[in-house]
Amino acid sequence: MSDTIVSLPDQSTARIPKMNYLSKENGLLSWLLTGDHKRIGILYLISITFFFFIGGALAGLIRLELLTPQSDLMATDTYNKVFTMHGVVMIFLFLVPSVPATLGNFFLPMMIGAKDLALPKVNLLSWYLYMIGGILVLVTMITGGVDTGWTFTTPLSTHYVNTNVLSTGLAVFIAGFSSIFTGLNFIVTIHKMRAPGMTWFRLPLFVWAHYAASILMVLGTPVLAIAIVLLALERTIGIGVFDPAKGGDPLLFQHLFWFYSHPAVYIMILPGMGVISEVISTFSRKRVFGYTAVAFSSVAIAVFGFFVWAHHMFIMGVSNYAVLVFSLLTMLVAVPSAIKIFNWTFTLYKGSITFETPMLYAFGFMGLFTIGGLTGVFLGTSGTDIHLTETYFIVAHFHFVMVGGMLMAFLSGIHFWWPKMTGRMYPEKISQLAAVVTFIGFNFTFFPQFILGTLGMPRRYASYPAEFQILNVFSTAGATILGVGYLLPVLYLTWSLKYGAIAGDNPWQATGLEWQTQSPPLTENFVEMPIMDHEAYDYEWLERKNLEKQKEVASVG
Amino acid sequence: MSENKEHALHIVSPRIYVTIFALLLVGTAITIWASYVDLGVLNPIIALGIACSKATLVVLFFMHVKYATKLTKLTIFAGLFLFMALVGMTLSDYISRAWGSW
Amino acid sequence: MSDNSAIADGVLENAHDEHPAHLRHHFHDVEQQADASNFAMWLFLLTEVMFFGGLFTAYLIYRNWYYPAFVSASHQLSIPLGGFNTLLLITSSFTMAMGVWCAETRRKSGLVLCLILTFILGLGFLGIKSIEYSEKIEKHHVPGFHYSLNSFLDPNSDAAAKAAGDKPLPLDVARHTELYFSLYFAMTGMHALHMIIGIGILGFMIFRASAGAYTGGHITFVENFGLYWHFVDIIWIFLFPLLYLISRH
Amino acid sequence: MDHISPAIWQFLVKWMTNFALFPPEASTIAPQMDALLFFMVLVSLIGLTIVVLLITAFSILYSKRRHPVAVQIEGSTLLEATWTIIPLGLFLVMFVWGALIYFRVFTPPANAMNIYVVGKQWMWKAEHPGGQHEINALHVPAGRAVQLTMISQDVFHSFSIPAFRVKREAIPGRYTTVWFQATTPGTYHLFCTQYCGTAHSAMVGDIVVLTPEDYRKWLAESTSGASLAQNGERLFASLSCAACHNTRPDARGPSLANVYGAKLALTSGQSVTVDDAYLRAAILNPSEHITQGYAPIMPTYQGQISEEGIIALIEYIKNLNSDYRIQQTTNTTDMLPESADKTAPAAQKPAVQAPAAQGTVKQ
Repeated sequence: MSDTIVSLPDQSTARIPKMNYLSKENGLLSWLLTGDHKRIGILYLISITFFFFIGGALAGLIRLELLTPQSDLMATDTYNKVFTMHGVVMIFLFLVPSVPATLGNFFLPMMIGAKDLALPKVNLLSWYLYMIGGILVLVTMITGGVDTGWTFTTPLSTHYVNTNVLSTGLAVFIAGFSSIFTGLNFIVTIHKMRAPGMTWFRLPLFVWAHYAASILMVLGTPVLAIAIVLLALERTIGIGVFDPAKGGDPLLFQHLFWFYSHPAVYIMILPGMGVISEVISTFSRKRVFGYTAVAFSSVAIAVFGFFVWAHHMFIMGVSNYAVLVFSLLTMLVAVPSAIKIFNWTFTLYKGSITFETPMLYAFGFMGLFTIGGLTGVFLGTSGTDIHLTETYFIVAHFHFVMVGGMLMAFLSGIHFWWPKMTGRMYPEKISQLAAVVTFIGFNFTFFPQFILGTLGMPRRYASYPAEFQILNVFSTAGATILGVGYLLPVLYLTWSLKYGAIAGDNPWQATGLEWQTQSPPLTENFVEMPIMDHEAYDYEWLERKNLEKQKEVASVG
Repeated sequence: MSENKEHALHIVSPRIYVTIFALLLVGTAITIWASYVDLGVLNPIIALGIACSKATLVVLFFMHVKYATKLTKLTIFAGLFLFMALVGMTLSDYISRAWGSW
Repeated sequence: MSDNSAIADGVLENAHDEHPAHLRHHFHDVEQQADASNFAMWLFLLTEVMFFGGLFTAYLIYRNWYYPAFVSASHQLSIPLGGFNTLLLITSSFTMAMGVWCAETRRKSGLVLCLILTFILGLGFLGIKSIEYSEKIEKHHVPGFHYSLNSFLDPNSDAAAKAAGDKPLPLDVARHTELYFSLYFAMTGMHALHMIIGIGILGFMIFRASAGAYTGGHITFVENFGLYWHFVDIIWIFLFPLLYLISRH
Repeated sequence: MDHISPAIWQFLVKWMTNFALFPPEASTIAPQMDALLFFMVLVSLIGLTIVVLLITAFSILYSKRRHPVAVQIEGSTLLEATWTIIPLGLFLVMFVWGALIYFRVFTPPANAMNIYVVGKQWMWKAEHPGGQHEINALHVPAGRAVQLTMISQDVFHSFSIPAFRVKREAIPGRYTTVWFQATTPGTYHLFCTQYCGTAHSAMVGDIVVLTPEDYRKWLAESTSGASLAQNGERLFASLSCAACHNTRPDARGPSLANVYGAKLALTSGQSVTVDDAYLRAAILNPSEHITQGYAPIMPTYQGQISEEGIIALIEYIKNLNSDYRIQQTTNTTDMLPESADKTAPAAQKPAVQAPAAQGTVKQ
């Protein structure tokens, strides 16, 4: 019995299908004017990777500066700009669109058996909006950056800094509309475009997760938009709504900002959870344990996620009663995440597990997300929040969730669906190595920050007391390893585009509809409209289907 | 498709449109009139009450929601719910701040 | 915010022709296509609701905090103008609804007439709004560096305040009128922006409708635009009492 | 921490502190906070261990090599209910426990001594009732509850003392409070933890906890000559507050003696308890805070007094136990020539902001 499920076609005879979405049309224009969700997914993948490495380079600068207690590599205001740009780039240009706009765009229609998203032009528009936002951020960076922190706290951002707040705000505003349109498109598609037989409870959990995240995108983002509009008016004209001198309340900005930005972390993590559900099921050859619970926990996270935003403001002067309510609600939103973790774990139970790269990343996700989630409870608990908030503890917490969780899930998904997107396999051994390196590097980088935070080291400090240096050195050293871990996939995935083994339709023997068609898929996704006649993750159905196919081949032969 | 197809063009007759239009005009007249009468705390409540009913009329008839699918109704309901949550939960902080520290 | 028109564009695509051959390739049938774009429009309106939600929240907070200032400041608005504008907008909503009916029943000239009426009424609304705005600008009631408290510190110097029988406000109260006007301009400004976008699309639609584009059975675009226009009307239905009708007795 | 064995506590806190893995515990709230923190760490470790063990065990037991064919299991309501309810229960315990601690940190005891803190870009200014000023430092006695009343002059700042496990934002335009009771003399970090602009990371200082005797010595050495209340009195006179807030029968403003802590009926019909926040609001936005029976004639002082000035005034009003001081102020004001009223504030201000005695101020 081999310890892998990879089943590739005979490499001597296998060919990449001549007709596919990549080869259908050629030329730059055919990409820039495409309505094909798969091509737009690829456009997103390229642009997101670009911005990820910009954000990553900025992170590298931050870690370098923090190698020593003094602010010596750069002046403090440069450091402030660097961490602000790191936050803006990573959150609005990488984490929010990462899985939904690339993998979601590419696979959501295929998974539900549709030919495309419901509104292909809007989909393309949202990529252009994303690019305009991204370019604006780059322009901001070149013309002097911005140093408000990605949270744009008033009155600092409105009255006390003289950097490019407006252009950054505009960039975030525009990128926000990109994500609204992506979310809107997904919701319409999931409601209206499902193939015959694809009932709600036959949807892959990836689709459920995207549905939940889309709700958050559609309903949360406009509030951020209006907060930014008011901020811009305050900064340009001085309308006073956030200005205490004129009777405004600066905390109102944070209410509006976090009304989006807390749900935004669920926008970032939910699609990642969707990826993990697919990967864990496929590599343990088993239906996800408690499908309904996992599906509903996604929706529960989306719903509860809207009602906890003030836990970012526990010590900022919100009323103590509000603190109680928001703290309690925060505890409730933690439960669905716990449910998911246990359900994934028990999916392994009595499975038939193999350890390909996507699975390794998924394991990494589960470990790191568990830590990230549990430390979130530390911060949602009003008492301990007093000590831990605004320190490196919070930095470590959200990097565990966002980088340890989301980025691991993203990489897991990229590896999982790479053969489908490109028709070629990546080299297995080196990719497994990259997964392990990433995991190790990540823990080295961010685990010391929990201790730093508990010790009280404040976030966003260019210089810090000397006694914190040892842990900071650890963290910086880890970041170097992490950087290698992220560079490796870029190299071998690019390599595989030309030299990778031909993957065939279904190298992982996965059950999703997207695997039941050729790789790379046709522009229309399916030769004929698929009819869903089985539950999601039905491996027995897949086996029967394969047997039939073999028989067919045999009888023809 | 699981959503039913009752959306398929329910044509609302112009007579209903005219009725609604008239009701909206009457509503506007009443709000303006009511704002000149001193009713104490009732003033804003009446003003908002009339605005809400006018909005409901527009949504139900001009926007055809009365004849729309459950999905459309649910969507609107979800939007309103979250709108109330945004306003209500934010205001709850501001109101309870005035109660003092505990 | 050209986003509305963008959505409309996507939808417009679907409205080209009734012939199934012109059905967008990724839909099964015309029905699914119409359903999907209608649902998308509703979702878009939800985002608009949340967008204005932030403004309404701010308004409610400051109105509670600074009620006396809000009362005096609101007396600077003219109820006849505001009321007339309400009338215009409601009428335009009615003509728009009739326009949709004309499209449903394939009455081309009726549709064109309704759209033109809606267009004119919308322009009329903006015209009156600009009269109101220019008055505010003259009185230095635009928040910011040139904001003037004169009308509130000395109501006798101001016709509107005098007519409303306002008492002079102490400086600390009067200062908060600026917040009222901030919200007034933010809310009506956002609303007017939506009107402008709507009127732009209307102009385009009149042009297309007279070519018979929407009376061939494919009315999704007209329908969706109708939803948008009614939504803008609803926002005004709330703005009018909240901004104009505070304590007039 | 009575319910944990002292030996374990010793290990947890002392040893980890020595190895710079844990901040020192130097306030009464710190052990309480740490108990919850350790409880949460423990729960997290157990949870993490369970997940990791299960994943490892399943990976070994059910690897394809050992277990070639998967057994399809739909789910288990019982199991799922278990891992819904147990985490929920634990989280609720943490919520209640945390809320209790939050309650304690932000409810100062009645006998706490009050120190005012003003945050500005990029320094902390502390104003002691005795008139001692400090910048980026705070001297407090051990064994005595200290309340900080904080405000920011510009942006949000956050006053964080990790060793005390307390932190509170200083907000522009309104007072926030936090309290602590230091237990161990020593010098501890003071950080600004809310990002506040360019020199955010330089907005740090020292919290010096002194024994009561040392503290008394320090107070005596660092006095600036006038107490905070005396500064307030001077300001009270120079702003001509006593023109109305005097004790004459025909006074145009209410008497301020013993007003602090009293319940006031306002013309708006509200009834309020007079505290720092109310006094600040009444000075800056007087028209909305008119005591019943008085005409709304008080002008606003917004833009005319610095935050420190308001603090001095509040401290002065706080200490007005009888009308005697006001009468004296009235007398002083009466003696001033009429024109001096207008020039007085400018002349008096420097006195309010006079630097503290040398040696105590770190510039």
